[in-house]
Amino acid sequence: MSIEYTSSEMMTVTAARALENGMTCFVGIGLPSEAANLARLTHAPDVVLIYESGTLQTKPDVLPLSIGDGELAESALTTVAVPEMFRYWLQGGKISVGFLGTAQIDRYANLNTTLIGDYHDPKVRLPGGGGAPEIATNAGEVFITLKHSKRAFVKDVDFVTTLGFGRDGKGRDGVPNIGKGPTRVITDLCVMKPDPETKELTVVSLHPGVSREDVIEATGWEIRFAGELESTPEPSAKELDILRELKARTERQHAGE
Amino acid sequence: MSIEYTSSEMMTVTAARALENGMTCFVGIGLPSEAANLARLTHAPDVVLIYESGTLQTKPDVLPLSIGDGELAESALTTVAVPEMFRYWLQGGKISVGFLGTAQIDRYANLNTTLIGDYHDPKVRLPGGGGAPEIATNAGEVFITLKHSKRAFVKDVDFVTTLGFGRDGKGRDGVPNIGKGPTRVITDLCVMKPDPETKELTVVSLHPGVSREDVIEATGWEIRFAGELESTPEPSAKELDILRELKARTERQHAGE
Amino acid sequence: MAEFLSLHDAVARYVEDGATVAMEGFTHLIPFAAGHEVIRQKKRDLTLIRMTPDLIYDQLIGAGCAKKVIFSWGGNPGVGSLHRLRDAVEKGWPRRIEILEHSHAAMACAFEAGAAGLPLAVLRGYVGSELPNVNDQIKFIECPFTGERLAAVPAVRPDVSIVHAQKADRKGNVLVEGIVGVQKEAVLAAARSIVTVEEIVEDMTAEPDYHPNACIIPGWAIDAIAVAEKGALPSYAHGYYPRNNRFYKEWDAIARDRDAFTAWIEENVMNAGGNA
Amino acid sequence: MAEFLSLHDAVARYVEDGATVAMEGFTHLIPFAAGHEVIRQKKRDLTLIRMTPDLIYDQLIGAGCAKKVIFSWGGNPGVGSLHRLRDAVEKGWPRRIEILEHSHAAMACAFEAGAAGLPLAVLRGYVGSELPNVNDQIKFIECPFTGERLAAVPAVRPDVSIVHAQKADRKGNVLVEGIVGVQKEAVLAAARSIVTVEEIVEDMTAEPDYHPNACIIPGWAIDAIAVAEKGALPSYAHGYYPRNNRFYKEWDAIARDRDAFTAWIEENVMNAGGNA
Repeated sequence: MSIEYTSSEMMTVTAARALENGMTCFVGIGLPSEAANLARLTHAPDVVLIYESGTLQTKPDVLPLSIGDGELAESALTTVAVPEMFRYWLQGGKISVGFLGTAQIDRYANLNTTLIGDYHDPKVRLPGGGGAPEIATNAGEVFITLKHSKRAFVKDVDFVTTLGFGRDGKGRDGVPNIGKGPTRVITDLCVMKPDPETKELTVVSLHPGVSREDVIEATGWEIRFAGELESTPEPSAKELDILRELKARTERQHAGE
Repeated sequence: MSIEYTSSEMMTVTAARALENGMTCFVGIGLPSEAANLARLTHAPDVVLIYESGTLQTKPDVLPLSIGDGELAESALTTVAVPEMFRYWLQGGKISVGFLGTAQIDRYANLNTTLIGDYHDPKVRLPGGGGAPEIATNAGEVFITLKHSKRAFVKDVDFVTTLGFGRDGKGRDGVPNIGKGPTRVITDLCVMKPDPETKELTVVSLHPGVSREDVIEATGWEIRFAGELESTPEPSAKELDILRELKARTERQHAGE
Repeated sequence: MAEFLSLHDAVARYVEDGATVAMEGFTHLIPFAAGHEVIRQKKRDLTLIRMTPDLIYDQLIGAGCAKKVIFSWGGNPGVGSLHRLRDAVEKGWPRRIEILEHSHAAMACAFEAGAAGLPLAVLRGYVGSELPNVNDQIKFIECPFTGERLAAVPAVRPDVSIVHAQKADRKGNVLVEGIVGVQKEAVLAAARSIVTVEEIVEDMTAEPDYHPNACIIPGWAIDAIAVAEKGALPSYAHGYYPRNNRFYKEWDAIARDRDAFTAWIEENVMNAGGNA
Repeated sequence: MAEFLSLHDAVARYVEDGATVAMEGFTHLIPFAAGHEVIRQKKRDLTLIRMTPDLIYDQLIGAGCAKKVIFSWGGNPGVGSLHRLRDAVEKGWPRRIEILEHSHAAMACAFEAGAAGLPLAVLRGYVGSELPNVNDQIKFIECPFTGERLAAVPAVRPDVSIVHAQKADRKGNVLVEGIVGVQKEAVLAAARSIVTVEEIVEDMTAEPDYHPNACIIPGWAIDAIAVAEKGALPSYAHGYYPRNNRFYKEWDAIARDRDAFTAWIEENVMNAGGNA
């Protein structure tokens, strides 16, 4: 292929492709927001984007820096109070997919955004749970996107802020009214899915130019690979154009006061 | 006095006078609504009228026929959803007085708007509780207004739809977060208040031209009279004018399609 | 995703015999046209939920559509009783119906809980009322923080909710304005929903009276939209037409008498095609 | 009943040392001017409640006003950490603070419950999360109808809530528009409330953009109103001015360093009179 792209762009495009037209997506800030808006601007014009700030069905022209930027309200179908957002729209079962980032993730796709170290004597204090704990259980399914590194992909998270499949992979078993949980994790190296039985995250697709060793080296546990390992399709020129324009627009806007 | 007025007008004017400027009043339809709007148009221009349809601080030009007439929304400060009305405004403790009518009332000011006779084989099926059960307990205090008759004023109501002071007068004792309950009952014959000790309704004021016997005859229990029985002040010409204009405007409007 | 259907087709597809149906509209925007369509299609054994059953449920009950009514205030507002409801409860005509009654606060909270996907609503309610004696769906729980006794009622989760609204746009987004009642909650709480509207506009957000916090239900949260012009009459539609108070008063005489009622239904509903 | 006060007087009267204070605004309409006034008046030992403590709470914490923070997401949105919050939690500078953390869903429900006068909020939450292990205010109850295990958290009931809004009218009625967050809930849940506004208009219902279902908090539900033009900067006010994203990014460097932070507070808050 003659198209050049970065591993970040590969990640964002792959994450965007996970969203389908007509899905209602509860969007986390940062990488998920970038991917969700790329999806909306490319193959999924009718994907419904919902931000926890209460903005329903929003179509921002630039990426929001915060979860409640003015752009989100101005381009929304309507904006509701935050309690309503969490009660009627998320807990009420109207969200097909929650799209999350995280600081740490473990082999059972549990997410830690609370802290590194011990809770009462933290090495690093992280921002906390935010919307994630209930997005992860009340949305129909969950997509996760983050950069691959040994610091982020750990065998056991220091703290389960947000349920993937629990510390033993059985955290959702027998729980009533709970979503399917994480169905895919998209990184800058690969795509992972939970094993249908054990729920352990398994690499199902490697991005072009990425080797098994690259993934093994960037993962903090003995990562497994699917029997039939796929190669992630490359970004198209159109996807890259739209993504780059989106990011350039965003940068220009956020640089101003 | 040379001013002529009916006993209904006497009742409405007396009920209106119970409301003070600055009170927030949760208004029941019918007689309470008439009295509350008369208060607003006379001595209490800043009384805040709230109807369970969600209309906050409404100033209807004509009396509503239903609790949710267009007039109420059009003259309101804002209109909120019905769950919000009951949760934030009533249960949230923002209402100083609930103003209620009733079909039956007993000596402890319990109200019955459910049915006459036995619940499972009713003689007369009434409309039901509506907002009253929680208005009576969540508002700071309750005013009640209805026409005096033996059918309405019974020793024991057939059914306690709405708590006054319970079947033994002790229904509010020790209940946390509960309002004072009925503090006055205004009829076309007199004003009653609960005895400070027993909570039994006691006549504290007779309307002009009404005798003790009139009240006794129209009450279904051995009604007590306060030691110092007052005479209810008569309506003023201004109050009567405004009330009559209000009713005339209302009639004209409701007669049209 | 909202599909644009005729009112006939929407009711035929989503209102099944035996279903639990909520037709909401707190005095305002009552879905009369849809109710009449339910009567015309002779739906039976419905459990009808509504905070304030007024004329529309009186008509459905008198026409024999209901087996049970869940409500909190059943009357002809400002006029008097619902005679068809009373006749069914007191005399079993045209059939005996079961009733389950709440207070408004509890019903409103139950709709809210239904929209919020919860199994129950918790409220400071029913204190000293005898309604819990006759409604086994009212329970009490203890607050684990304060020990306070609070009422609990099951969430309302209808099979289908039907509401009327001012307008929808081409994407099926619906605006409800003025007295919004529990309509949004009814739609969100239901497995299926039908919304009748006065008119269809191109794009809700491009309307001249668009407001960023307007009560708009997105098209993807609705199943069917049907145009029913004046579909709330004799109730009213804020910004479109006023309430026909005279009809509400006239209804008292019509509904008092079984024959008068039956004749009225025949003439104004059964033989009115889709125009009633 | 809302009284019109200067921001100085409102804070002096209603924010007492040791009070529980909620300053709300979900990214939008953050009451920075009021927060700075609290810092200037050297309020101490505050329990600060806020779903998303961002720069304003970083400043209050760094200035030594807080003894405890109750929150659900504490970061500089899109930028990174709150360094003053981290320094207080990790190193105890300028004093050790206690934290109590929730999820957004729980905090939002807790504000809602506070506004609704309830002692608790019930939600389907915290399933599988370890937050209940470190927050003893998270309990679980059993639904009396379905047996489902549901989370319960205490309602938020601050001593005083402070929010910023677009405008108030002469009667003290306040309009909040755009991303309304939990501001209305914060005001209604609190024993006392201060609302800062961009401007005062004559009569809210006569404004050209008046809307029947606008988010308006009546004057009689508010204690004090203070005009604070641009009072939400560097956050924004829908319809008035945009967010100063650049400052949010610059804050990262300022807050990383104790001295830089202290100098910034001196210059921009302590010595800025009522203008910061």
